[in-house]
Amino acid sequence: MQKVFANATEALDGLLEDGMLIAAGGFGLCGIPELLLDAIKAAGTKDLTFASNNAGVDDFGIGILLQTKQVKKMMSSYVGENAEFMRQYLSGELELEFNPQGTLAERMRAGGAGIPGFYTQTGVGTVIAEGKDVKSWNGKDYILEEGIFADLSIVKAWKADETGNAIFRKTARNFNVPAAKCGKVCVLEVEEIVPTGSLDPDAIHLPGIYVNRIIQGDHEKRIEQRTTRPREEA
Amino acid sequence: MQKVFANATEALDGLLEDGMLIAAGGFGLCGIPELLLDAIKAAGTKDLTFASNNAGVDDFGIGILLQTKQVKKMMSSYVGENAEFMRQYLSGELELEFNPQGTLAERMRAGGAGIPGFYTQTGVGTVIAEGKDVKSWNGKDYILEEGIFADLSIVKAWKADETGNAIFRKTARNFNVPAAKCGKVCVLEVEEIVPTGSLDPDAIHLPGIYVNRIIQGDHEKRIEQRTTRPREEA
Amino acid sequence: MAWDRNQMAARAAQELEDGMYVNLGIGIPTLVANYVGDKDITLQSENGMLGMGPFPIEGDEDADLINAGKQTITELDRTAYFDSAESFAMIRGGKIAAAILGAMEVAENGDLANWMIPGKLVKGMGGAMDLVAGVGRVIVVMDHANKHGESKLLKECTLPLTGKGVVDRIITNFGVLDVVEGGLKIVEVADGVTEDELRAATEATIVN
Amino acid sequence: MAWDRNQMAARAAQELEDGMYVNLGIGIPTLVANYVGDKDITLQSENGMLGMGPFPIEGDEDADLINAGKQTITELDRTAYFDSAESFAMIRGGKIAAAILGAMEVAENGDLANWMIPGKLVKGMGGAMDLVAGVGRVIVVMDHANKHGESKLLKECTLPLTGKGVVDRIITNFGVLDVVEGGLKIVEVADGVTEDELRAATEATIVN
Repeated sequence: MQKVFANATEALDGLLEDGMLIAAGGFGLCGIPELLLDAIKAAGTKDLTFASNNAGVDDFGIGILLQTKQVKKMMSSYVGENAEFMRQYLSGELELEFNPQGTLAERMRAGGAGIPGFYTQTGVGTVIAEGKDVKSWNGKDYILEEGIFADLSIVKAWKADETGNAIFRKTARNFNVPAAKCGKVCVLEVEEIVPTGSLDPDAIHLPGIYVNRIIQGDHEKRIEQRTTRPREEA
Repeated sequence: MQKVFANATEALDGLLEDGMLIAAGGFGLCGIPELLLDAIKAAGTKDLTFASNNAGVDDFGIGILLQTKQVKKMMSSYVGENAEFMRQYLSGELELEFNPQGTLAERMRAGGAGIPGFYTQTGVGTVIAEGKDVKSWNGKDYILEEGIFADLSIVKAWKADETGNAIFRKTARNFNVPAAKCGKVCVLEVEEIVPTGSLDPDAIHLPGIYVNRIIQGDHEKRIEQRTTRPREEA
Repeated sequence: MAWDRNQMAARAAQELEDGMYVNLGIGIPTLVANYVGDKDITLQSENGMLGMGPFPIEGDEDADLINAGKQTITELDRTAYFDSAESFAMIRGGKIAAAILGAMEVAENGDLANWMIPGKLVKGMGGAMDLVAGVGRVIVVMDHANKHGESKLLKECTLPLTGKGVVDRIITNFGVLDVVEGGLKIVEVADGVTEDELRAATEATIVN
Repeated sequence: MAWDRNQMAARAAQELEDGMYVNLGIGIPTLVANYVGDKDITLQSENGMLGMGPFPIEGDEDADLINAGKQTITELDRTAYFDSAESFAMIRGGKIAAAILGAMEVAENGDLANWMIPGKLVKGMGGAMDLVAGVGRVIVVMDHANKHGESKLLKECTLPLTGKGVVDRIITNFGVLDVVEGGLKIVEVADGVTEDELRAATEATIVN
C-alpha cells in the first residue's frame, strides 16, 4: 500500500470537493500544513469550511485561502491576527463559528474516536451554551458538544515513516493530532520521510492507521512573534 | 515539591480509605502496579472498588486482594483468569460491573479530562445499554456512558523522572495512561527513576502533572501465556 | 468434506485487501494471519499495538509485549504502541477496516452473540462489543453447527448479544454467507458441500 | 500610590505554592513568572507544553516552540509536550492548580468577561473559557478601573461572559479581593491606598 506521494497536488488528487469540511492542524503559524494549503489554493476548491484553531495571517496559513475567497466558514477559537478575515466576516462574506479552544480540540478528538457527543462545563452560562443540550451531574450543569467528522484532514508533522507513523517536534504537535484523526481521509506533510523501522515504536505520536497519504517538502515555518532575551543575559 | 517516596507503603500513606474507588492500570498481568497492590494488601484497606480491565490471577495482580476479601466491587471488561473471583462472584460476595473494554478505557480518559458523559455506539442493543440514556445522530442510536472519577490511581510505568514525567514500554502502556488521569491522586511505580531532563520531552507518555507520588522498585513482570516459535524457525 | 479450521482461515484471509488495518479475534481468526501471503496487512492488537508480529523465538519472550489474548508476541518495523483509550478510539472511530471474530450465534439480521452463556461462568466481553460497533466490516468465522449438531446461524439469537445487526459476512465450514435484506445470502459453498446441504444445516432464512 | 503592573504581578505570585502547575494569561499575568522566586512552579502553555521556559536568547528562536501568545519561548529540563486535546483534557480535568488571567470585567458573583466587546473586532475566546471552567483556582489580575475611571468590579457584567461564577480572587492596583457569598471581600489593600478609596472605586458589593 503506497502512501507516499510526490507532492501536495498529487496527494490531494481526487480528494478535494467544493463545499467540503476540512480539519487543519496548527496553532497560530506553528505546525501548519503549509504545502497542502498552497495546493488547495492552486486547486481553487471553493466554499470550504475549515475546522482550525486559527485562520493564519493575511499571507500565510489559511489566510491565503481567504484572499482567494475559497473559504465559506471557519470553526475556530481565535482569529485575531488576520485583517482580511475581519473584513470578510464583518461584510457577511464569511461565516464564523467560535469554539472554545479546548472544546474544538476535544470535538476533533471525539470525531476521530467515534464519539458523536460529549458533555463539558466549558462555556456554561456563556453565549457558547446557547441552543445546546444541558445535563447536570452533582448539581453542576454541562453542555453537549458534538464530535467533528471532517471530509478531509490536512496536517503537518516533523517526520513520518512510509506507513504513516508520525512524530512531531515540540509545540508544533498542537492541533495536528486531533485534526488528523477526525477526517475521512488524512493527508500528512512532513519535513522528512524516514525508512519504516527507523522511528521508535514507543514514541509514535500519530500511528500510521490515521494517515492515508504522505508528502515530504521544504517548510518556511514562519515565526509570528519573535520574542527573545539579549545574549548577555545567558 | 518532592514526589519521590522510598517505597509503596510510604507512597500510599494517608491515601487509603475503606470503600474508596481505585483506578488501576494494566492489561492481564502486563504493566500492573505490582508493588502498590502488595502495599494495599499489607494495609488491609477494605470494601474497595476497582476500575481495572482485569482482576489478575489468583496469586498475582488484583487477585491477591480478592484472596484477602478487600475488594467489594470490580468494574472490568474481562475477568476470566481468576477462580477465586468466580467463587466470590457466584456466592454474591463480590459485585461486578462489566464494561466493554473500550468504554472502560474511554470512561477513565473522560474522567481525567473533566468529561462527565459521552455517547458511544458500543453496546447499543445489548445488556450494556440497559437503563442508559439514548440519543440519535444520523439515524443511529448511541448510549450515554459516564466518566470515571476515581479517588486514587495506581499505575506502573517503565521510567519516570523526578517530576513524574513517565514513559512506558511496548504494550505495558495499556490502561496505565487513562487510569493515571482519572484519579484525584495518582501514585506511580516504575522500574527506574531517572534524573529530570533525561527523558525526551517529545516522547513523554504521561506528563508529570498527572503524577503525585512516585516509587521505584523491582518488578516480577509475570507472563500469563508464554507463546513461542521454535528457535530453528528463525 | 467441508472446510477444516485452516481452510476457513485461508478463506477468511481472502477477505483482506492490501493496506488494510485488521483486528483478529482469538481461535480460528488468529490463524488467518498465516494466510495473508504477500498482502500488506497491518494487525491491530486492542491492548495497544498496530503491527503485531508472530510469537517470539523461544527465550525471547518479553513480559511487556503481549497481544489481547495475553500471549507473548513480537513487533515489526512498522509497529506503533499506544494506550488503551487511544486503541479503542481508533476502533470506535472506524479506522480498523475489518475484524475477523469467532461467534457462538449469528442471526439472519446480523445480530452477533459471542461473549456470554447465561448460567455458565461469565468472563466478560473484553473488547468484542467495541470492535463490532466500530470497525468497517465484521467477518465471523465459526463452525456452522454447535456440538449438538444445531445450526449456529439462527433466525434470532438466543444468547445475550455482543452487537445488534453488526455482522457483514459469515465464513463457516460449510461456506460463505452475507447478511442482506431479509436474511442470509449464500456467497460460496465449501468444497465437498452441496448448496442443499448448506441450506439444510442452516436455521436462518436464506434469500436469493 | 497604588500598585504598578510589576507590583500586581509580584502580589499574584504570592498566590502560588510549591509544586503547583499554573497557567498564565497574556499581559500582566505573564509578568508573574518573574516573581515566583525559589518556588517550584511549573507553567503550562495550553498549546501543548508543561514546563515553559523564558524567551530564547537572540538567535535561538525555534518556530516549533511557541507559547499560547504565539511568542517564541524555551524548554526546561522538566518539559513535556503534548497535543491540544491532551492539553485541554488536563485543563478541563482540573489538573491545573491555578490560572492567572486578565479581565475586562468581574462581577461580585464571580462572573468573568474577558474575551469580547460587542461592536468591536471579535478575535475569539481562545482557551480562556476552558481555563476558567477547568482549573482549580481562577485569579484575575487587572486594573481596578477602566480608562474612563469606571470600576471593572461590577454588580453584574455588561460584556459577554467568559465564565459564570468562576473567579476566586481578584488582584488589582488597589488591592486584593475574594469572591464570597454575597459579594467581594477585601483581603488586602495596596500600599498607598486606603480601604475607603478601594471601596469608593468599587461598584460591586463589598461584604465584611
